[in-house]
Amino acid sequence: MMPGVSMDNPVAARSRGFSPGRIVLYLILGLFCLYYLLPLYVMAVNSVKPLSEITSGGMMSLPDEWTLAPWRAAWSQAQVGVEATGLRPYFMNSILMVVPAVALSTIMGALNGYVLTKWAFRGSTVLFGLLLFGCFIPFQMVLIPMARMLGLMGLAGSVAGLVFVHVVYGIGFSTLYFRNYYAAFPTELVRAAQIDGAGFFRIFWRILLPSSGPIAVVCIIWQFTNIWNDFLFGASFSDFDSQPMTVALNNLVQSSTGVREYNVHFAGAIMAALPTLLVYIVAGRFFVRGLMAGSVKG
Amino acid sequence: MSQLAGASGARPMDRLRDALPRIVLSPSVAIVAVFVYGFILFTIYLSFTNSRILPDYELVGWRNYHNLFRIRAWNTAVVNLAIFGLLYIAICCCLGLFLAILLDQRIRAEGFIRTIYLYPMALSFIVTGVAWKWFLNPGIGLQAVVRGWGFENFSFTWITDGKMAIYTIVIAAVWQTSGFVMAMFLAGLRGIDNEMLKAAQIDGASSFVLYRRIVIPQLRPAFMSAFVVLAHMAIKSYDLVIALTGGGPGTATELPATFMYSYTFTRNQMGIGAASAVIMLMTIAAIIVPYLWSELREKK
Amino acid sequence: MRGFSRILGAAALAATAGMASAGDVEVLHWWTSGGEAAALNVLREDLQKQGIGWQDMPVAGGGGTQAMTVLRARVTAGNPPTAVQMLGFDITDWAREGALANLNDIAAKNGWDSVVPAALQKFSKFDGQWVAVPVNVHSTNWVWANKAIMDKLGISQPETWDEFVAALQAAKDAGYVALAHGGQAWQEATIFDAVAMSTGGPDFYKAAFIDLDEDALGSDTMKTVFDRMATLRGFVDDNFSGRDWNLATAMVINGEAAFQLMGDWAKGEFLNAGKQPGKDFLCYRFPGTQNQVTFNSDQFAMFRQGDKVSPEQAALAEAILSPGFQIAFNKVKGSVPARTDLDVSELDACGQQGYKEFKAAAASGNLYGSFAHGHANPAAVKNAMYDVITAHFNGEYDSATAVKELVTAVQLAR
Amino acid sequence: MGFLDITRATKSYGALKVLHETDISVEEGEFLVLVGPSGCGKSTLLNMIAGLEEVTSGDIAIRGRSMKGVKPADRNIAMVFQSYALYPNMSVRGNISFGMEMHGIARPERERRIAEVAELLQIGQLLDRKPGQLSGGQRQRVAMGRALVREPDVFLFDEPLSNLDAKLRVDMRTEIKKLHQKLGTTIIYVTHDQIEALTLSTRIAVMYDGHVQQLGTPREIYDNPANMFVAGFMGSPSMNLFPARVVAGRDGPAAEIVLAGGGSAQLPFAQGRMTDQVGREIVLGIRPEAITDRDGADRNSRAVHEVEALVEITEPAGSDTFVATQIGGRDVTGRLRADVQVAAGQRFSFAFNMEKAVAFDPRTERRIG
Repeated sequence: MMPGVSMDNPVAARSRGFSPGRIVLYLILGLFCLYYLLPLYVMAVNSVKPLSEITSGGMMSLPDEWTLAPWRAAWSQAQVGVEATGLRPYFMNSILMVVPAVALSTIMGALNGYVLTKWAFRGSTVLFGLLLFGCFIPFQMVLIPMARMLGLMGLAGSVAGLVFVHVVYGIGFSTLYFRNYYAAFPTELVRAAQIDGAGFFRIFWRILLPSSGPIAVVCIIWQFTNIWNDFLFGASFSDFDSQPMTVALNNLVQSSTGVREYNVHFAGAIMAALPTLLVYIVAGRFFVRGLMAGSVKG
Repeated sequence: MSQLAGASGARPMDRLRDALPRIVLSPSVAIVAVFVYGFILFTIYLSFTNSRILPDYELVGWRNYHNLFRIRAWNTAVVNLAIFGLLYIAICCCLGLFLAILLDQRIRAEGFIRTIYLYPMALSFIVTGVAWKWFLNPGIGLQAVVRGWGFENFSFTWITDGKMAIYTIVIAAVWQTSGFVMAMFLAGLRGIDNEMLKAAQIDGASSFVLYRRIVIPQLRPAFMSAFVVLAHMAIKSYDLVIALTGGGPGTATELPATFMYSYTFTRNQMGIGAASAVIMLMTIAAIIVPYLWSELREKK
Repeated sequence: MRGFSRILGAAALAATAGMASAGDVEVLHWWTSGGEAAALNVLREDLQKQGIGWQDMPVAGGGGTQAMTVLRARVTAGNPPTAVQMLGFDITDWAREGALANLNDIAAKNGWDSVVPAALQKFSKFDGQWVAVPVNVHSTNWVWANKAIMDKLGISQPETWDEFVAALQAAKDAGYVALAHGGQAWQEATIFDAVAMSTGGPDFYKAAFIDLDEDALGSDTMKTVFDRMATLRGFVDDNFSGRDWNLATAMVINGEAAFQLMGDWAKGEFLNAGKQPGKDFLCYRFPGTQNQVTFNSDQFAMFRQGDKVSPEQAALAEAILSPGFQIAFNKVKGSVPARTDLDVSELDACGQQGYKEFKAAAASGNLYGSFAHGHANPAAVKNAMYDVITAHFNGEYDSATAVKELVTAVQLAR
Repeated sequence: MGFLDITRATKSYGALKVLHETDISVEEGEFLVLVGPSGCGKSTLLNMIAGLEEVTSGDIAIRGRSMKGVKPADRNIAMVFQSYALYPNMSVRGNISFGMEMHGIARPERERRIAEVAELLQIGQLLDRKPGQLSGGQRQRVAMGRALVREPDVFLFDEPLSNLDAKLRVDMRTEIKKLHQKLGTTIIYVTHDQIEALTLSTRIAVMYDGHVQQLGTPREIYDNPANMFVAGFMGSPSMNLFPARVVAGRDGPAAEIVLAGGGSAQLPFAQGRMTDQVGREIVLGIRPEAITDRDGADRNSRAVHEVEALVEITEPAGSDTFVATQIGGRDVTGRLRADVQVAAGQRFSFAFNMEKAVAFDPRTERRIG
């Protein structure tokens, strides 16, 4: 039993090398890469063209004249409000919102998952079901009552309010992830720690949390993506000084009766997506591992 | 696991300690009680009022529901959700599974390919909607390019065709999430006992039979997770439709989410919007609740 | 209204968390593209000279629907902006909720009643109170034509529907896209607007779209309007679905298409492409509506910030209707000023023509709010009509069905 | 040529050699156990026989037919896995029938064989359950049923009992042995448990570090280990190994040992042994059962010698008492009758049965006598 070597998928192991089947396999995988990359190609290629090339047709072709001006414009010169600030100032707003919201919802999800698996009590499963169902509520529906509640709580138009909203609607999924992950975590370890005299929080902090890396990655990727890309809440519950990136991007892209600078739009669009892309590329390796450890197990 | 046994309630500290798990869970429960279930009740109430631009609390009975079902766009939206939801979930699952199986064949550069498949999930449709719209547009997109290669008869005009436009929504939506589903299935495949695959090999199962009869049935938890994620996405699909077709041509690609938004916010008929939200929630509940019930009960 | 006052009460308790601080105005608008935003910047600088800060709250999308959603949330939260860009019936709706401030003192001081046309006042005032300040007037019944194509095919300005159809046919026969059009509901409605005005005349237009008279809505005239829409559909290329209006304009600019039916904001696209009015492109009223102007007017509705209008809000309102800003803004925006007493020699040819026609129409009672842009009937009715018009244009209904559906849709939406 | 021939088979993963050249010939009906610690290459060898892993060089033949390029399914083998590898989505019946289905065996024949196997293994009442509803022992039976029903040339067992609790493990061990006796099929069985190896096998291959250390019957392996590894690995408690020096004693060669608490003693070798090794440093190996009290010593042995040594610890184990002392700095365990009165700290006279002693070269660790 050679560890790491005997783990081969025997079915796959049989077909290593470059048989015709293998070539077809790579071809198919390559074709799907094209499918997934295509929109990115359209965006990237048009973000380095002058506008005239785009409006005169040829939106799919490579630029005749390469230019980085659209990128510069999207970053710091483009008009997204009365002042030509580009997207730059909004980046910080988004980060100020995303980081606490992701952190809070992840921690709450972890604690909930811990309680629901290791300290389950009568009715806790029902409570979990109720939490989970909350994931399915359409956001358009909660807009007005949420605005009212934020007003009542004095959080209207503040970053804290936005963070709160995202935490509220992030709890369901983060709890789901952690619950499934902790369900597979050996309960004996928790019992042993109890006997050693560790309390509720100490067990969580010292025993479960240190081994929660993979599922935390899944949860963070999920929450980060959703919150960073959210437009509806970001637009509705922010103030003039806390509008997130997506609102600025939307303002850049959607102008009603003005000239549309598609190249700048695409540059801005890619720019706005960079943080999430980065998260996917950096944490992507742990992603499948995390899913494997948590969410796909019954 | 139950709490540590012991003389409960002997001292206040002990009682506090016993209650700790509930105390930790309670903020979430309270939040969800108010911000999900409270809002649902509020919406149900609104659906019986004549609310227009802002909530109004005067009851008008069933009028909004009555009107709702007379609005043609609502029927279109419901039918579209059925078509879209079914196709979207089915295609995502099939494609995700297919790609996961391919990627599970000890592929060189697996990590790289996986990232490519996964990245669309990172982009919002505010971002990619325009790109998709162009790509699908017959005049400048795929059709134009293929015709440019010399295939003059090639035709791809779904987005302009009221009957086919909903399928372009499916294409773009599948593009966005199938990579994520692939990752879930890949994780599921990696979790299957290796000895089982050997056993099947000795039993003489071909790769096809192996996957069909042994591997795929074991991916049930992965299917279920994918279903929850996909169902939730299908129901909430809004940005996608707005960015791609704006609900058109005509009302051909209207979905309940866009309908609800449009009646609540654009048309100032909040009462009808609320009624549509209630119907939609009931539909979701009818599908999700039995699923949650069976999943959660089974684990006991 | 009861509901709203309760919300205000709640908001007062909420200690006005993010309200615009004293000395500042917060403005919610959807003018985010270069020209528009630059135009609005003139206003910002005006106020800054008076020591009033401008807190910018742009939310673009859907011709302002996105901003209206945000507004709904802001007001419900008890955190309304100082001023909000608004169109037509939205102002009336918000005024009815009791959310808007009373600007009568400022209006009296500046004599707005005499310089703003009555057709605009209909939206700026509610129950005899000024609640909003108009920024500009766009007119929507314009035809844009590529002059080179006109010259080549020998088409002169069509004066009637039949001439227009003949001109379209000529362009089509010559291999051009006769009518550049983007398949979005509001664009179709914009055309429908003009066709209805041309077909039925002002009285029919008023009866059908403003008074929502069921006889007019279900009339044979309406069927003719739908028939004419079907005719126009025949001159549109196949790829029109979902196309943005400016891409359609680009088709005219590039010489791919002969005509576009669009509001005066299309001019900005031509100018931006370096084209000159009269030389490279032509603009004229839709055939049969030479004497009418259907308009939409961007206004800034002033939201109540307490019991009385604050000095900053007052200053903002005054600045918006000041002659200097009206000229400066509309020069950039392509629309015409909202007051009739200005010297517009600074505007370009199309602008001057538009202003002259606007004044004439205002004087002769031929100035009508455009239904397609929310200036004839409330949002619910407007959108219900959109549904029918766009469904018919996309071939889901024949004209007779469309007329019937239109009547039903209006019934349902009222 | 035997029934199953492994000739000069090796396995490498790139530069890593996990199985060195191996030759084993198995006769029909034999029960060969491959035993060794984790990572010794035993499972690799089994997988090679099954065809789950390719043979890097050399060959494996069954019934004289080379298995090169023959798919696992076509080798007419069956395998029982450590994790049982039951298909969780199929019923017990489905699990047992699956392999036959894949081999195109008709339904009535399948039914007949399932019934037969169910009868044999007494799992008839479980046929319609899912594996998830079975206990460990039941799963084990099903896994065996799945293999049996194929009526293969060779059964391959990969640590089939290691997931069972101790009691069940002993029961199943007995059953497997009975089954083998009843069916007489050739079995290759991998385990790391030397007791399983000794009890079940007709022959054992002890493996370590990618090499077969010794191949022989259980008795040969037990009594005459080929090297120190085999000696230490097989048997429980394991063989005592301690340093000694061969000296010329009164009656021929003897092993001189250093006792705990100082002093030395001589243990004469049995007649005729180690005669040419005088003066050599060796490692002496004696199993605990050959170190006893005087009355417990083997009466047939003609080479029992007593040495008094300090008792360090006693471990009564019911039927016997294990007593530890030190020789040459190593712990040495003797197995005494239960009723011998002895306590830690006492001196006690141990009887060494030198007929059972073996000697190893301390450097090569090979057997020298």
